This record gives sequence, C-alpha cells and structure tokens, in this order.
Amino acid sequence: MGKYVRDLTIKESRKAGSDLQLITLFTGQPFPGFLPGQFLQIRVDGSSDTFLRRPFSVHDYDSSSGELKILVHIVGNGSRTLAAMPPGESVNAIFPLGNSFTMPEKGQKVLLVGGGCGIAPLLYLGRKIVENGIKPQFLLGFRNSSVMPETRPYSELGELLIVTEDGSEGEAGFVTDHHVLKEGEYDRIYCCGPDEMMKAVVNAPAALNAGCEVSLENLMACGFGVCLCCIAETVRGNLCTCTDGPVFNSADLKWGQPGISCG
Amino acid sequence: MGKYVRDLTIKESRKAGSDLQLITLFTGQPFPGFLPGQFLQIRVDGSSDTFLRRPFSVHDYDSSSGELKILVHIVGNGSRTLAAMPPGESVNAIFPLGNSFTMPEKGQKVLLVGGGCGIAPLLYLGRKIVENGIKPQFLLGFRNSSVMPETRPYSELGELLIVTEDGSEGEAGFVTDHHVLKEGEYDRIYCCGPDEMMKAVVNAPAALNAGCEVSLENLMACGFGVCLCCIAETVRGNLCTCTDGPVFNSADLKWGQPGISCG
Amino acid sequence: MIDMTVDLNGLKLKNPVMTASGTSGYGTELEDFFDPSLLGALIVKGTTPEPREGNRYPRMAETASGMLNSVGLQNKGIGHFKEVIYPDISRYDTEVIVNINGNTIDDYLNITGQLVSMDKIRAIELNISCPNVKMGGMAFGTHSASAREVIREVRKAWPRHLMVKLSPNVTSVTEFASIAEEEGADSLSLINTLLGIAIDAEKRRPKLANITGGLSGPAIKPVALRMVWQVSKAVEIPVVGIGGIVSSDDALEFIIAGASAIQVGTGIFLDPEAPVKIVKGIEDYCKRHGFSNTEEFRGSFEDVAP
Amino acid sequence: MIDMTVDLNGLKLKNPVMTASGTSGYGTELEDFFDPSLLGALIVKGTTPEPREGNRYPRMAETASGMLNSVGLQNKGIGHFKEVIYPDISRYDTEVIVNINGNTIDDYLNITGQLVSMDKIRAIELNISCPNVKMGGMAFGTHSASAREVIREVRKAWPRHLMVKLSPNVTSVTEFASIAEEEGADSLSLINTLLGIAIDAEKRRPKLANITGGLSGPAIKPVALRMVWQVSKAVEIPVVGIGGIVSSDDALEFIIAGASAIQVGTGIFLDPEAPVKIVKGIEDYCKRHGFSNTEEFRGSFEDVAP
Ligand SMILES: Cc1cc2nc3c(=O)[nH]c(=O)nc-3n(C[C@H](O)[C@H](O)[C@H](O)COP(=O)(O)OP(=O)(O)OC[C@H]3O[C@@H](n4cnc5c(N)ncnc54)[C@H](O)[C@@H]3O)c2cc1C
Ligand SMILES: Cc1cc2nc3c(=O)[nH]c(=O)nc-3n(C[C@H](O)[C@H](O)[C@H](O)COP(=O)(O)OP(=O)(O)OC[C@H]3O[C@@H](n4cnc5c(N)ncnc54)[C@H](O)[C@@H]3O)c2cc1C
Ligand SMILES: Cc1cc2nc3c(=O)[nH]c(=O)nc-3n(C[C@H](O)[C@H](O)[C@H](O)COP(=O)(O)O)c2cc1C
Ligand SMILES: Cc1cc2nc3c(=O)[nH]c(=O)nc-3n(C[C@H](O)[C@H](O)[C@H](O)COP(=O)(O)O)c2cc1C
Ligand code: FES
Ligand code: FES
Repeated sequence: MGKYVRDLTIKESRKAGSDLQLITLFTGQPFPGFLPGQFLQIRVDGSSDTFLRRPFSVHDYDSSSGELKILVHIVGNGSRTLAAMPPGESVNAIFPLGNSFTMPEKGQKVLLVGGGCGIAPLLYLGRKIVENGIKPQFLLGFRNSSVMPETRPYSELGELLIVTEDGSEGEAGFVTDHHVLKEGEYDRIYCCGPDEMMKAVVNAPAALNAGCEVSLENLMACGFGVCLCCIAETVRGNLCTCTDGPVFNSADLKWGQPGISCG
Repeated sequence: MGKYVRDLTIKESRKAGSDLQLITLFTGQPFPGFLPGQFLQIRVDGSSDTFLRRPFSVHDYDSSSGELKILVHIVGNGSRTLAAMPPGESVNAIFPLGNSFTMPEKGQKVLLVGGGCGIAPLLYLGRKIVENGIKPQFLLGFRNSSVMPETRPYSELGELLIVTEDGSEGEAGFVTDHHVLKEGEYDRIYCCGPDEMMKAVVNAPAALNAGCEVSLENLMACGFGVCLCCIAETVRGNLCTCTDGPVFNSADLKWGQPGISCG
Repeated sequence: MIDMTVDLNGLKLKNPVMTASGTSGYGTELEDFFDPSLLGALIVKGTTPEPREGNRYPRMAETASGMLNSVGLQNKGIGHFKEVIYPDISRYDTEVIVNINGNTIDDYLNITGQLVSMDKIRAIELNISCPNVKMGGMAFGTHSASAREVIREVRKAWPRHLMVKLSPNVTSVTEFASIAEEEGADSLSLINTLLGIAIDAEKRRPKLANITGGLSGPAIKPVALRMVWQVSKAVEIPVVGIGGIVSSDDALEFIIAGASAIQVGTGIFLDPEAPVKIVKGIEDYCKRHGFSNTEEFRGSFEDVAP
Repeated sequence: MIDMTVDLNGLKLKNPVMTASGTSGYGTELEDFFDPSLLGALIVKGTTPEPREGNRYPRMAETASGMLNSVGLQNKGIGHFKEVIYPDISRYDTEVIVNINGNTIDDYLNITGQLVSMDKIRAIELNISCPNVKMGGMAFGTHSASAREVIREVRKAWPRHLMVKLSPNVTSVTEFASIAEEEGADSLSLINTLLGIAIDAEKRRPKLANITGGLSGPAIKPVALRMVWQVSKAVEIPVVGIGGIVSSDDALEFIIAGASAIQVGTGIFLDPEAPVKIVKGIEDYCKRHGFSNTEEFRGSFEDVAP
C-alpha cells in the first residue's frame, strides 16, 4: 500500500473533554483511504522537545468528504502543541501507517473495549464493523466523566457501556469489573488502552473463547518500519508495532514487555 | 541598573517594508525606562534553531504609555517567527541591556547615519536628542525604496536625507557618497549599519572633527555580560558589546575584526 | 550541467547521498516514498552472521534535537539477507552496501565470506562502532589494536570496496582513521552515534531498557562535522560524513568540511523523502554557486578566513 | 522540611545548584537578576596567571539545541581577581570556587599558590578540559600521564577542596576520573564541552574564527548524563553534573544518575533566573516525592527496572 507525506489542513479543532482535543483534518487529494486501526505520523513543529513525529490513530474518516478525525490526549509537548493549533493551519503527516483490525464475520458477536487514552481507534473500527452489517457493543472506561469525550458517536453505532473509576458516569470501577467481561459471550474482542487494562481484558472470562485483538501504542521513531525501535515481543520474535502492528492478536504477544502500551 | 526578565505582550505588529516588521510591545509594570542605544534580549520560542535569545534595539519607547517599539529585519528563523507572532501573544525579554549613546551638548550639530539593518536604534536616539533641545539630521541609506520603513517618524524629528542604491527614493548611491558626509560639519555623528558602511562613515571627511559613536550588532549568547562571546576588539582590549557596548566611540575600535556588525 | 557523480576511491556513485545503516531497513521500505535508485547508495541495516532479536523495549528516547536508540542490531542474519533480501534489492540501479557486524573477528569474516559471492554488493561498511551491543561493536572501534586486527582480517577477505565506520566515542578519531587507512580501507564513514542515556525524573528510571543508547540527529552535527574535518585532513582516502543531516544545507556543510559523500540517518524518520530532497538541494546549490561538481568545493572552508 | 544542603566530601553547600564556569562571569553580573548567595556555589570564570584576550571574534555559533563557543579563557588574570574581584565577592554568603587554567603545570601552581591566601575560596575547580586553547587545557584532560601530573602537583599545593573538571572528549571518562581520585581530588565535575565545529554553507567558511569550539546546551545532555552515571559508579568521591541543564527536571536527572550537585551553564543565557528556579524545582520535587534530602534518591535510577 502506498504511503503519503502530505500537509493536512486543520478544518476544526475543539475540546472534547479535559485534556482531550478532537481535530478534523482535511486529507485533500484522493488516496486509497484508511483501514480501521491505522495511524498517521504527524510532525509537530515548533519545539526541540518534539523532534520526532507523533503517532495518532484514525479516530474517524469520511472518504466522501475527505475528512479525518483524530482524538488527541494531551500528555506532553507534542500533543499540547497540536491541540493548540488553530483551524486553517496545517500539519505534515505520513499516512496511512500500520496494519488493521480483522473484520468480524457476519453474525459474530463483537465487543470493543477501550480505556482512557486507548479509545481513539475504536470509533472508526466500530463504524467499519457496522458497515459490515454487525452491531457492536462498546465498553469504554475512564477515570471520571470529565475526561470522557462525547459518547453519542459510539451509541449511534452500537450499544454503549460506560465505566468510570469514580462512578461519575455509568458503572463505577474498572472496565474489567464490568459484568460483560465476566459473563458475556463474544466471538471477537477488540481492545485498546493501558497495558494493564489490555492484559486484564484478554484474560477475562468473556475473552476465553473469543479472538482478541489489541492495538499497541509503543514508542516510535519512524512509524514506517525502518528503525526497529517500536518492537513488540511476540511468540514469533520481535515484531514492529508500526508495520506488523499496531494491531496484534493477543495470543501472539508475550506481555512481559515493560510499558507495552499507552498506560 | 537593574535588569528585568518579563513577558511582554505584543500590542501591534505590522509590516513596515519588505522583510521589515514593526512590533509594539507593552512593557507593563514600571521600570526605569530605556536609554537610547539600549536593547532587549528576546526569547523566540518554538524552534531548535532559535535556541538562544535574539537581541533587538529599542526603536522607540513611550514611558507614559509603556509602549516599546522594535523594528525587526527578517533575516532568519528567529526574526521570522517573531515577525509572524500575532498581537495578544507575549514574548519573554530581558531588558534594558547595554550602554547608550552619549547625548550631544546644547548647540552641537548632530548627524545620525543609518544603513539597512542598522536604522532601528536611531529613531529613539533622535527623539532623545530632540528632547535635549537639538534638531538632528538623519542620513538613511537603503538598497531600494521597498525595503524602507515609514520615514515620517524621522522627518518629524529632524531633517531627513535618504539615499538608495538604485535611486528609487532620495539620492542614488551609498550613504557615504552623500555630500553631507563629504562637506558637512558636525560635532557628533552617530552611526549604525553594516560594517563596511560604518567604517566608511567614521573615515569620511565630515567625521574628521566630529566625535563618532557607532552601535555594533555582534553575535551574542547571553546579552548581559557573562559569556564573553560578543567582544569587540578595541584599543583597550577586548570589550563586551553587550555591556561595554553596543555603542562604542569609533576611535576605540580596531575595525580589523571580521564581521564586526550586522552587515 | 551539474555532474552529481562521486568517485569514492573507485566506487562510482551517481550522487553523494546515501542512507545510513539502521535507519532505512533494506531500502525496500523507502519505495513507498521514492525510488531508491535515485540515491548514490543504500546502506542496509547492520547485519550479523546469526539472526538477532536486539535489545529489549523501550529502545528509543527522544532528546533535545536528537534521539537515543538501543536497537542493538536486530536483524535476520546474513543467511536471510542472502536468500530473501539480496535477490530483491539486486534490481536497484544504485550501489547497495552492507553494514557488517560481529562479536568476534570470525563473525566479521563469516559474513564477509558470504558477501563475496554476491556480485551486486560492490562495497561493505565495516561497523566497528555500534554502541548498543555488549560484545564486538564499539569495543573494536575504541581500542586501537582490535580495530587494526579486524580491519586487517576483513581487508584480506574482501576484494571490493571496504568502507570502515568509525566511532565518535574516542579521544582521537584520527588515530582510528589512520589505522583504517594503513590497513587498506578504501574509505571511511563517520560518525556513528555518541553514547548517551536518558532518564525519566518522575519515575526515576532510565528511558531505555538497555540504559545506554546511541545519540543521533541534529544535536550531534557539530561533533560530526568536527570529526569529518579532522579525519579528511588526516587521511588520503575519501570520507563519508554522517551525523544530524536533515537538509541539503547540512549535507553541504559536511562536503565543505571535507566529506566526499554523506549519509542520512535520523533525518529519514523526520522526513522519509529527505534523501531525495537533499540530492536536489545539493544540485541547486551547485547551480547557484557555479560549481559543476561537489569536488570543486569539497573541504573548501579553510580557504576563506572567517 | 526539606534539607537542601549537600556535603560535597567536606565542602558544605546550602543546596546542590552552582553556576558553571565561564557562564556567569564572577557571579556579580547575576545580581541584576537574583541574590547569588541563594545558590549552592558560584564557580567563577576560567582564570589564568596572566590576563588573556581569548580567541578572535566570532566566538559563538548557535547549533540545534546548543551552541559552540570559542571564547578561549578571556580573563583579566589572577592578579586582577585578587585585587578587584575577590574583595567584592567575599561578601557572598555562599561558596565561591575558582576555575583554574594554565598552559603549563607551573601556571596551575602559580595560580593555586596565590589562591591559598584567599580564605574565602574554599575550593578550586581544576580545569583540564578547556577545548579552546592551543596549549594546556584539554591537552591535559585527554592525556592520562599529563592529567595525573597536573592533578598531583596542584593537590600538593592546595590544602582545601579540590574539584577536577573532566573532558568528555575521551574514550574512557572513568579512566580520568580514577586518575583524579587516585591523586587525591575531593570531587569531580563533568562534563566540559564537546569539541565541535559549525560551517556557513553559503559562505563556505567556519562560523567561529577559531574554527573549533566547545558544544554546550541541551544537545549534550544525554552524553553528560551517561558520563556522570559511569563516573559516579567508578569512583567514591562525589560527582558534580554539568551539561545541558536548563530546568529542575534536567538537574534531577543528573542527581538520579549519581551526581551530588549540578552546575548550570548555557541555561543561564536562556534564562538568567534559571539557577534559582532550579533550586526551587528540586525542593518541590522532594516535597512531592516525600524526600527530605536529595541524597535519598541520588543514583537511584538503577534500583528500578525500566
Ligand atoms: C500507533 C499509535 C497510535 C496512537 N494513537 C493515539 C491517538 O489516537 N490519540 C492519542 O492521544 N495518542 C495516541 N498515541 C499516543 C501518542 O502518540 C502519544 O501520546 C504522543 O506521541 C505523545 O507526545 P507528546 O509530545 O505529547 O508527549 P511526550 O512529551 O513525548 O510524552 C509525554 C509522556 O507520554 C509518554 N508517551 C509518549 N508517547 C507514548 C506512547 N506512544 N506510548 C506510551 N507513552 C507515551 C512519554 O513517555 C511521557 O511520559 C498513539 C501512539 C501510537 C504508537
Ligand atoms: C545589540 C544588538 C541590537 C540589534 N538590534 C536589532 C534591531 O533592532 N533590529 C533587527 O532587525 N536586528 C537587530 N539586531 C540583529 C538581530 O539580533 C539579528 O538579526 C537576529 O538575532 C537574527 O536572528 P534570526 O534567528 O532571524 O537569524 P539567524 O538565523 O540567527 O541568522 C540569519 C543570518 O543573520 C546573521 N546574523 C544573525 N545575528 C546576527 C548579528 N547579531 N549580527 C550579524 N549577523 C547576524 C547570521 O549569521 C545568519 O547569516 C541587533 C543585534 C544586536 C547585537
Ligand atoms: C535507530 C538507529 C539504528 C541504527 N543502526 C545502525 C546499524 O545497524 N549499523 C550502523 O553502523 N549504524 C547504525 N546507526 C547509526 C546511524 O547509521 C548513524 O551513524 C547515526 O545515527 C548518526 O547519523 P544521524 O544523526 O543522521 O542519524 C543507527 C542509528 C539509528 C538512529
Ligand atoms: C561561553 C562559555 C564559556 C565557558 N568557559 C569555561 C571556562 O572558562 N572554564 C570551564 O571549565 N568551562 C567553561 N565552559 C564550560 C561550562 O562550564 C560547562 O562545562 C559546559 O558549557 C557544559 O554545560 P552547559 O551545557 O550547561 O553549558 C564554558 C562554556 C561556555 C558556553
Ligand atoms: S517506529 Fe520505526 S520501525 Fe516502527
Ligand atoms: S553576549 Fe555574553 S558577554 Fe556579551
């Protein structure tokens, strides 16, 4: 699949929760589009601390309008600078990068689990699943309601279950406490979030008989497979998160790795 | 004299000629004010190429309103970034820095010569000279009329003579070709501009019996006398342009120094 | 007309721009962005006799205008290269140079021996400067007797162009340059990364699993330029400049300091199209300044008083 | 209550923050911004027996996240220091440490001899690592026998705290650290600048009149941290960390790597108030993490697996 290095114009940028910014980028000239789970490497100019590009997942994409959404958690200099850029300015991006989630087959029961920083890719994944004729369930966990993005886009696609640590919205606790992970029956579970959460999810009773795919957010230097910095330790050896991933079958991962993902 | 490290707010910023930006900064809380010839060290964030602060002269200052003007020639990354900053943003500055021009005595005949990038400090100097009851003459030289700033502020203070290399405004040629430098008689000549120009001015016939002061724009790391990077070679040894200068008596300078100033 | 070719002591390059080892995979990954045949040469990732998994994650940390990496020569071994990669990249209309590594001299000889039969490979880059492996690597490149020995043995075993890649983590880079020249190296490339560490103050732990890593990027350019300048004055063989090159201005600075050619490393991560842009930028510079070939201003910066 | 004091092998500091030599003049220049007595120590500019004019202009060039300087020890000599500076700075309620330099061992002894009578000076920093002078300087700090000799002789002549400032331009910084320890140094400070050059590609000339200069600033922090870590593991005497410190996070990283105290150099140019802000930032960190003294987490980063 070809890759593009392009200046994308910021069409809209708005606060989507505390420390959360929803940015709409215009992708311009045609290109083959994005698969769910893919990401972009965005150059954030203007600081010696953001020397390398920053990876961000496709949060949503509309091929007819060419509008791409990214959901940015503000955690450091790069994300802060990006979130503060006004509409009209442009950012340089390399895309589309990475593999993608495997689409479920007709009639399968599907759960999408996201925690905190890991929810970004799940909206676009949900949309593609719906386009495939399946209504997914979303289980999203947050520290509290203030850090939550708008939930309507999710509930429009499928059933939405919310968990917050302080109970300020939905059930109180961690996503892994939710009964669907204990008693639910699924064919496929897709998961993205902090390391500990993903580990717990793929080991939950509900995941026992399901195919589980997780999306990793390993530190990256290049994002297109040339530096070998972003490896995930797998049963097939060290694989690149940026080209062999970011989506991995949970059974392939060794999980012993320190700081495997965004947590 | 105390020095201040403060965030100054950009009140206004407008194009003042090609590659020339006039920026009005608000100095805020009271401080002793500026002497003519003094400068500020301005931090231009946002690029690893503008790691150090950038020195800019006081172009004009109104102590009653606290408004300070700097005239920025866009020559590289730092000046470009500064010139592009919108009103409302602030820049961190250290000020006031450097010595100052010596005020002429009552009744003295005074010429202010500026070339290209060196005209910035002459407006404020002219204003102070006028406040001292003397009407100065300005001799300003430019490549052509498009790179000239607005001339009214100068002509309001004194007689204004313009020279452009291509004759697009005023006389054609170099400032040093102007007859006032050949035949004029002055008690004091103040000069700021490219190295070669300053050298020629202080050696012009009109300068023979005048006290000449020049303002240097040596490369600086600190701007407040601690690094010893900015030295000017003088008959009294190497002196700091940032504390012993930027204004020097031309007779003290050795002039053998490579790239002594902004040219 | 600008003649962009470079004669690197017999190795003819169509232009002075190469990719640096470990920063462009096998070159094939770049095809998504441009035709690798447009470059002067491709230097493929550090290759060892046996497959290696490299060091543990995290392997990279960002630093001011630079980055640390502790990849540690992850690669699938020379066998995989021979069977899978070589047939594929032989189609490139440019030089493919293999960066060779080992724990022991025998390792280096093993890999050299296998490369001899691969006709497309006109040159090897002998890496005695990898800071990220416990054995071999920088240990060879920072100890003069070992450096001499490994270069001598590889020289005997390798009939074509031998480029030796020097470590900057030494007191005297010219000492190692001279050793390489004496032992018959055809060219030198420098610099490899500077050994560094990064620390997370909040967590009070190293940012790299391996603790130390190699510093690359614009941060190291002044050191790289200095070493290239020193070495190109100290030896007769051509020097290939590496370190912090992200633009054609950077590349030109290395040529002005004395380099015959240059390699782009970390710059590729910032902009995968950087190598071709640099080729173009050098050509434009030649035009603008009236040079017909880079050789006309190579090492010229001492001709002019500052 | 946070106890910010540091016991540097007998030299008591009120906090771990010092100014680096050559970047704060004689300390008096900082009075415009803050009271120098708030710092752990002031290290005054490199002083030689005779007055020196230093190298020619231009002496500085900006680089990515750093700068090169080729000041070359411009100073008015120890005589001027004794008569004019010393009486003035004796009023500071903090340690004043003199950075001493020379072309020959006799030069170092001359200046040491004169400092003995200045009671206020409880410590000297023996600089064997200045890259900007033709004779002496780094020549001592990159050659082990010379380093040993100059340290030995100065040690004999100086009864109070002896801090030795090491050069990073060596293959093994621990070798020089051990030599200094063996010869009786009370503490070590590192790193001095990395030797580098900068080139103006358009003009094809060096940016510094001296061609080479010393690289400082955030660009070099990873190398400095690595060397501080290596040295603090290799010797028993305390280490003072220097290199690219502009914030309290940077300072903390050096302490976590093993430094007992730190010096702020180029950081002062960016923000003259940086040293006092760093003192405050370290104090806040201690509070936040429940430490009562920096010694509690010094060198701690290897306790935790990354
Ligand atoms: C494939 C992929 C997809 C991603 N998608 C998104 C997304 O859609 N939305 C989003 O907000 N973020 C996403 N991330 C994470 C995002 O790239 C980082 O948060 C961002 O690079 C941080 O940059 P910064 O300059 O703001 O923070 P820095 O100043 O660089 O870092 C701040 C803190 O965050 C940590 N950190 C930085 N990057 C990562 C990372 N990749 N993993 C774990 N910790 C990190 C640092 O160690 C540090 O503690 C994704 C990462 C990957 C690899
Ligand atoms: C005391 C003093 C007062 C000054 N006052 C003004 C002023 O009022 N208005 C104004 O426009 N400029 C003034 N300057 C010059 C100004 O500081 C520089 O033009 C500016 O720092 C350039 O920054 P940059 O990042 O845009 O350019 P850079 O990218 O740093 O440099 C671009 C080019 O300009 C050259 N250059 C940079 N700084 C200088 C310098 N100081 N002298 C000579 N060449 C230089 C560089 O070598 C390079 O070739 C003054 C300088 C000094 C020392
Ligand atoms: C991620 C990474 C991997 C590298 N791997 C190798 C390698 O395998 N062999 C080698 O000789 N150099 C390797 N290097 C060093 C580069 O080839 C180059 O010498 C160094 O990065 C300096 O150049 P730069 O600043 O342009 O990156 C690697 C560098 C990086 C950043
Ligand atoms: C302009 C300048 C002058 C310096 N002069 C001296 C000196 O006289 N003696 C010395 O030991 N180090 C000198 N140094 C080195 C600093 O003390 C310090 O070791 C180095 O700059 C690294 O620290 P930094 O990155 O915080 O600047 C000088 C550094 C600079 C930038
Ligand atoms: S980030 Fe470079 S290979 Fe994955
Ligand atoms: S710029 Fe530092 S002393 Fe003048």
